[in-house]
Amino acid sequence: MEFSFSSSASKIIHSTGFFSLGGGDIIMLGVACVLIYLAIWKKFEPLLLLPIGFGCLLANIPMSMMASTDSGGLLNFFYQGVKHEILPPLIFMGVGALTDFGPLLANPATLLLGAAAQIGVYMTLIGAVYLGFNMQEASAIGIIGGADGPTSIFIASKLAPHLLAPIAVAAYSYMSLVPLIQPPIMKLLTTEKERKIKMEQLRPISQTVKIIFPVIVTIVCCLLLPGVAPLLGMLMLGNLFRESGVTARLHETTETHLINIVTILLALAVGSSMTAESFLRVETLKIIVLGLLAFSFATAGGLLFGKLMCKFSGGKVNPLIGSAGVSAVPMAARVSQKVGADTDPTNFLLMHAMGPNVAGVIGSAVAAGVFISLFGDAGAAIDTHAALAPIIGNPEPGMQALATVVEAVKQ
Amino acid sequence: MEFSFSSSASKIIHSTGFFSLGGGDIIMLGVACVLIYLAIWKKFEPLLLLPIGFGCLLANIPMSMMASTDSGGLLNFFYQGVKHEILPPLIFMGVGALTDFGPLLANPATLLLGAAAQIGVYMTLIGAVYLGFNMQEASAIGIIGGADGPTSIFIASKLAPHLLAPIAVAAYSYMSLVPLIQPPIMKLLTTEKERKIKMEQLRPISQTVKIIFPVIVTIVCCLLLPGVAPLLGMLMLGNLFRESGVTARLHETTETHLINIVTILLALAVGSSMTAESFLRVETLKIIVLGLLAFSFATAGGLLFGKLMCKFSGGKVNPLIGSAGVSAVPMAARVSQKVGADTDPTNFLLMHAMGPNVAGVIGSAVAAGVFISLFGDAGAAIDTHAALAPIIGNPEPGMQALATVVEAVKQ
Amino acid sequence: MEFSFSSSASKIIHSTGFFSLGGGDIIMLGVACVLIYLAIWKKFEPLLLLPIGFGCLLANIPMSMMASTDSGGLLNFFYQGVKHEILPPLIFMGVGALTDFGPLLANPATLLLGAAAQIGVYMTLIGAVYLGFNMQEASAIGIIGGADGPTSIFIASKLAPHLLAPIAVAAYSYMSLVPLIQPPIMKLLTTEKERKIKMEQLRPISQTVKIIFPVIVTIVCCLLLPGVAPLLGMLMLGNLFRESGVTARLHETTETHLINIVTILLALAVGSSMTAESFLRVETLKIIVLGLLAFSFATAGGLLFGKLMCKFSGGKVNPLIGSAGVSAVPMAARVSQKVGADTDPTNFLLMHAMGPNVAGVIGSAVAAGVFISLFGDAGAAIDTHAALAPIIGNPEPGMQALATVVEAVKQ
Amino acid sequence: MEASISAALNVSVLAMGVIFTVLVILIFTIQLLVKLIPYKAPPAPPARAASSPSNQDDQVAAITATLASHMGKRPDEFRIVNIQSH
Amino acid sequence: MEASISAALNVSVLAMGVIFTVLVILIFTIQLLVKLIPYKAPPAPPARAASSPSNQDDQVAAITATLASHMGKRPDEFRIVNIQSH
Amino acid sequence: MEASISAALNVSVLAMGVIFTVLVILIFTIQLLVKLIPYKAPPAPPARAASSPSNQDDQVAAITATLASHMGKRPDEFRIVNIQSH
Ligand code: NA
Ligand code: NA
Ligand code: NA
Repeated sequence: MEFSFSSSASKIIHSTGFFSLGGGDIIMLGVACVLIYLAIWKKFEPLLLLPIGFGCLLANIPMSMMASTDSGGLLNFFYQGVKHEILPPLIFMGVGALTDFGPLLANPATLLLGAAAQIGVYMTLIGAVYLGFNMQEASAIGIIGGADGPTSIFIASKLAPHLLAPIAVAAYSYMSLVPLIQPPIMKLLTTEKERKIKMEQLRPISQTVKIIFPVIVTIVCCLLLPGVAPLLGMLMLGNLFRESGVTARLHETTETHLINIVTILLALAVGSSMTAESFLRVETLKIIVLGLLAFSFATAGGLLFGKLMCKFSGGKVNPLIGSAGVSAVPMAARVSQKVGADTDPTNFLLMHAMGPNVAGVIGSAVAAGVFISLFGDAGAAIDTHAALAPIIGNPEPGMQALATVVEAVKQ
Repeated sequence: MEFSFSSSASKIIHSTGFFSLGGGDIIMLGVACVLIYLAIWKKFEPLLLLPIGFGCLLANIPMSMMASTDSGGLLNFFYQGVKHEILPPLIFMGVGALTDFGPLLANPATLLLGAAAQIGVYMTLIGAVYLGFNMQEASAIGIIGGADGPTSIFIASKLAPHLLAPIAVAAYSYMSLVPLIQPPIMKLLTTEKERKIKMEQLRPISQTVKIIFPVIVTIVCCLLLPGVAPLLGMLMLGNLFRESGVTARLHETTETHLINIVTILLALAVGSSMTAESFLRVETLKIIVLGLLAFSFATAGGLLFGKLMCKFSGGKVNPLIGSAGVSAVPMAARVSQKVGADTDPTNFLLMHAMGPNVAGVIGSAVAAGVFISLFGDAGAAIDTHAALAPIIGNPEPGMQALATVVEAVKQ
Repeated sequence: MEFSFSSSASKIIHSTGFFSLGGGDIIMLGVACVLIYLAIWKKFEPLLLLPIGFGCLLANIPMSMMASTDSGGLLNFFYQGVKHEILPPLIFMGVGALTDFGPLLANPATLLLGAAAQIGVYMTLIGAVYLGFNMQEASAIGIIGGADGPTSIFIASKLAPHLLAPIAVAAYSYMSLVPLIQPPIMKLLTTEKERKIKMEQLRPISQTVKIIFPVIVTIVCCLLLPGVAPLLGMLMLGNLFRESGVTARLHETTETHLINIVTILLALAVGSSMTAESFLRVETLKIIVLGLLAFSFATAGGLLFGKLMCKFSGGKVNPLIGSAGVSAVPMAARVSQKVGADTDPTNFLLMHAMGPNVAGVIGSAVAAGVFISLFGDAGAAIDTHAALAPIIGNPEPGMQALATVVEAVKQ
Repeated sequence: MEASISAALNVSVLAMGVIFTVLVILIFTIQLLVKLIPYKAPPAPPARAASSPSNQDDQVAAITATLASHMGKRPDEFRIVNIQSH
Repeated sequence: MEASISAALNVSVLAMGVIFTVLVILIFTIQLLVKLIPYKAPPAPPARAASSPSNQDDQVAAITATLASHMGKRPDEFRIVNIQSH
Repeated sequence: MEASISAALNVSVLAMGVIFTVLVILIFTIQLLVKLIPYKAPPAPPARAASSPSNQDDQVAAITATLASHMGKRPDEFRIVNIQSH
């Protein structure tokens, strides 16, 4: 290496980011700043969108080695946790630790509203196929309608990793926009009389039931749809830490510092996948449009099923709680409360809407499980995953492969 | 891929867990529920047995990819931390941060009670060899008598990884049963007069001694038995964080959120190794019987040595503190206190029993060190471990191996 | 394996550390004890030097498999986080979360003092070259003058990993010695009149500016010097968590338990690299001498530039705040305050010195970026890093390599 | 592989069917559970205070030993009767 | 590869130049920023209390529902008007 | 490899011997340590309050600067004499 003044200066100048800064990079730096702006000043899911935006900022500085695809770069290490589907289940454990399923247990029929809202997933899937996406991609886009961040990231990284960035950003952005997207649809699809319906108070639930519930859900749902075990299992484990009453230490860690650490790693990793190459494509625009569709249809699905339940219950169910079936906890339930109170200030729907709201989380996880059953070719999944495991766990496979090759060559 | 309705439906049905649910899976799901029940309603070491049970539940749902052997599955990733012996030392760092060695320092002779209680390890080892286990397996089973979870998991994963699940479950279960197992043995082996012995108050210990102690223990024990360095070294580092007075931040993290996070990962990993194939064997029954034996002999060993110390000290030592030498901190010390108070309510043995109690932890670690010196063939250990390290740290060995093979083939 | 009494006994004796304890090991155990002593009783950066010393202790117990070079050993796993430059940026995220850039924003000209203090880096670099080190080694040694631990470790592990241990120890030791090293130089280079200068109160800064600042710094500095993105980017992300006001959860975790966990892992890893082979060399002595030189020149550089600013500002700047430009936050700023108050007890320089103090952190990071631009051959860096990533992320390269080889052999 | 709208429709109908099936099974399970284990009002608060006598014993023992150590008396020279947290 | 002192000097001068350049750019950016966005004294504290009406609505709704559940009344039989934290 | 009972016995006796040896060495080390560094009653509490004057200086400086900044005065126009935590 030569260290004359001019050669050193030239080396520094050629290694600046400016030297290889392309138009795409500049646009993506702008996108990163917009995300950071929305997170801080518009309070769009700031816990996620702030580090996602910052990860995007770092990833799009040329030569910084901070894109998810830069082998050996810092954010590439974090990205392994997304790629191998480790981080989303850990986030879900924290979500479970933060969730009270009481309102759902008090009115289990609201699970149907969480199911009905999944129609948004499938309307979007059909729309995505119509726009030219293949079935796996369409499924990953559709899951945006589940209004659930970790589920979207989990499914996208499994079925369509090249679309992870726009899917994650769309999911979190529209979740933040729930208070804007839902009310007009809610007012359009319900009558004033329906919105004024006051619901009966929720009955109290035994602590024992609250403890058994996560175990039952795990057994039932994971037996039926085993692919959802990492997500739903960890959600329910977090909830069991919360409700069991004997694991306060684990509950506290799970709902605070563990979920916070994992959130930082996950969000930076997602942001680092937002490179010009992967994001500035016509597919991203399509996904943004389809995402809005997904949320709207999910809202409508929940509301219409709510009207059905209203009719069948003899007017005891306020259809406004149906829109909370999209997940987006607890934002969507608050919207139900607010739209109800706008019509009649003495109508308190919040706790009633929490039932379908958490049902929406379970519903989306089940929808994810269906996708994994359909597309997550178990064999293929093992192949993909096999990358790390045999190497860490077992030094032999590589040697066996070598031996096989040598045998073949010798003949 | 075809997506006709019937082919899709068939795919979903064939991928349900029910489709490949065997009798063994059902039994293991039952075992998992029993563990969860014991953890929550019987308060059997709930911080460990609850996530172990839940890990077992997930691992035994067919097709869920959550067993420790499912390459690329979520719990397989956590299992690497057990397999590579990373998680037990980290737990031990937290245990050290939580432990006050003051009572031991005030009465160092109680270290002998922690030594005597290790007889349980060796009686069990002999019993296990008698029942047909080989020496490594017998050692791993024997260490259950050390009554110390992380040590048992560390040794089992090193010497007999195929027996990890039953050994870990037996160790934690019997630790919870200490209040049931010990008192009858204690009353059988001591006279009422002995149980009434009141011990002299413990002398206060200089903070400087408390700081130097962990360093001394590390140097002495690890020089004599280097294999125990990961366990004992981290235990003593955690204690140094506690006693040094200058690392309050690290102490707080070590004894709360770090140990909690590691506990969750470790327990899920252990649970995920409880598959029907590895657990539903006659060996498991043998281990459960041997485990009970181990605890009983350890208790008896501590008590009888306590009687010896009583005699030699001219009646100044209450033999009841000997049973606390099994570890199971602080449960065993509480049992000493309670049995003493049952005989004479004015007899306060708790602090006196804390000495042998923490001595038991050191004693078991030393016993583990002896096993590693005897069986942990350093060369073999390096081979096993070499799996991960050269690959992460050095891209060349693989290429060198390739080159070697190619050379060989070419000739 | 034979288990006669004598063969077993011989095995245990041969596996003790005493059996292969060399003179170098004994000296290093002494060094470890000295570090622990300095950390606890002299309060030399105890959060780092205590676990570094303990890691050194464990690494130098023969046969304990705890050196950073022992593949598969516990501390070797932690060392991967240093080697792959994951841990220092995470520490920097915590530092950012703990840092208030307000005083710097109120008086941005103090950034120049942070720049001037970097002269210590380059005087040391020249000195190191003079003493026979090559350019990369000299740069890694020079960065000690940056008075910033994570930056030193980051650069040393990138440019001269074989010198990591003495560089890290020198950096943290001299940072602790700032209150001893700086005052004589400060009194020598300033007049009493200068030291009595009272500075104008800092103007308040808008919260919006505090939020935008970390984003601007990231964009400007990382575009100019992309190699510094992991360090400076994470520093600024941590600060954004602090100032944004919408990510209180992430801020709290980052500045407490996350930085604590990473500190423990990093310090143990650094300590584990202090083996006799790597540490007991004449280079270590040179580095210790050069490190003292580095701090002295950095202090002088800041002071002299402070005198310049004093002159140009018409006597409004007290040159004593210049010495705070070395980083060593907040120690160096406290020294400025103290030396100022020694001359005039009514002179309050602390907040004024905080500006150059945090400027010193940015300055050192920029200096690190220059080194990476000059020496961190991007291609080579990718090669080095490529070790882990393709294997975890992609099963194919190995197979492709195999295929290539097989092709070559077949011909 | 371009997917056809009809395939998408098939998958959608099937998936909604599975989702409703799974959640209906859950509803029935919950209803059964709630019926089998009805809510009972929690016992009166005083019951709770007395619930952990062994723990209190421990505390008494620990405090006694500590006090004894500091006061230079044997533990049996005085007695702690009760601990009240406030 | 032994390095020469002159190379070390070249690198040092260059690096100090780069550092000063980068930090001077930062200084100008900060000065611009501070000029564009001047500090404003924070609004009076009472403003803060009224700042999150929607959250308070939530709290009123939640507390009302909970109270109703415990008191065995329908939520519209009583009304919470305001919540004061103290 | 089936192990023989006699091998197990050998290992057990040896291991118990090693354990007792190691722990007896520890006992002697501790006894030496405790003898060399006897317990001293902690100094009277007022000593502690005065123990960190430099920290307090920092606090005075920081508070003075902050107050000055908020009150619009120069730091030398007033003086903080002491900080008491309560
Ligand atoms: Na949903
Ligand atoms: Na033990
Ligand atoms: Na610096």
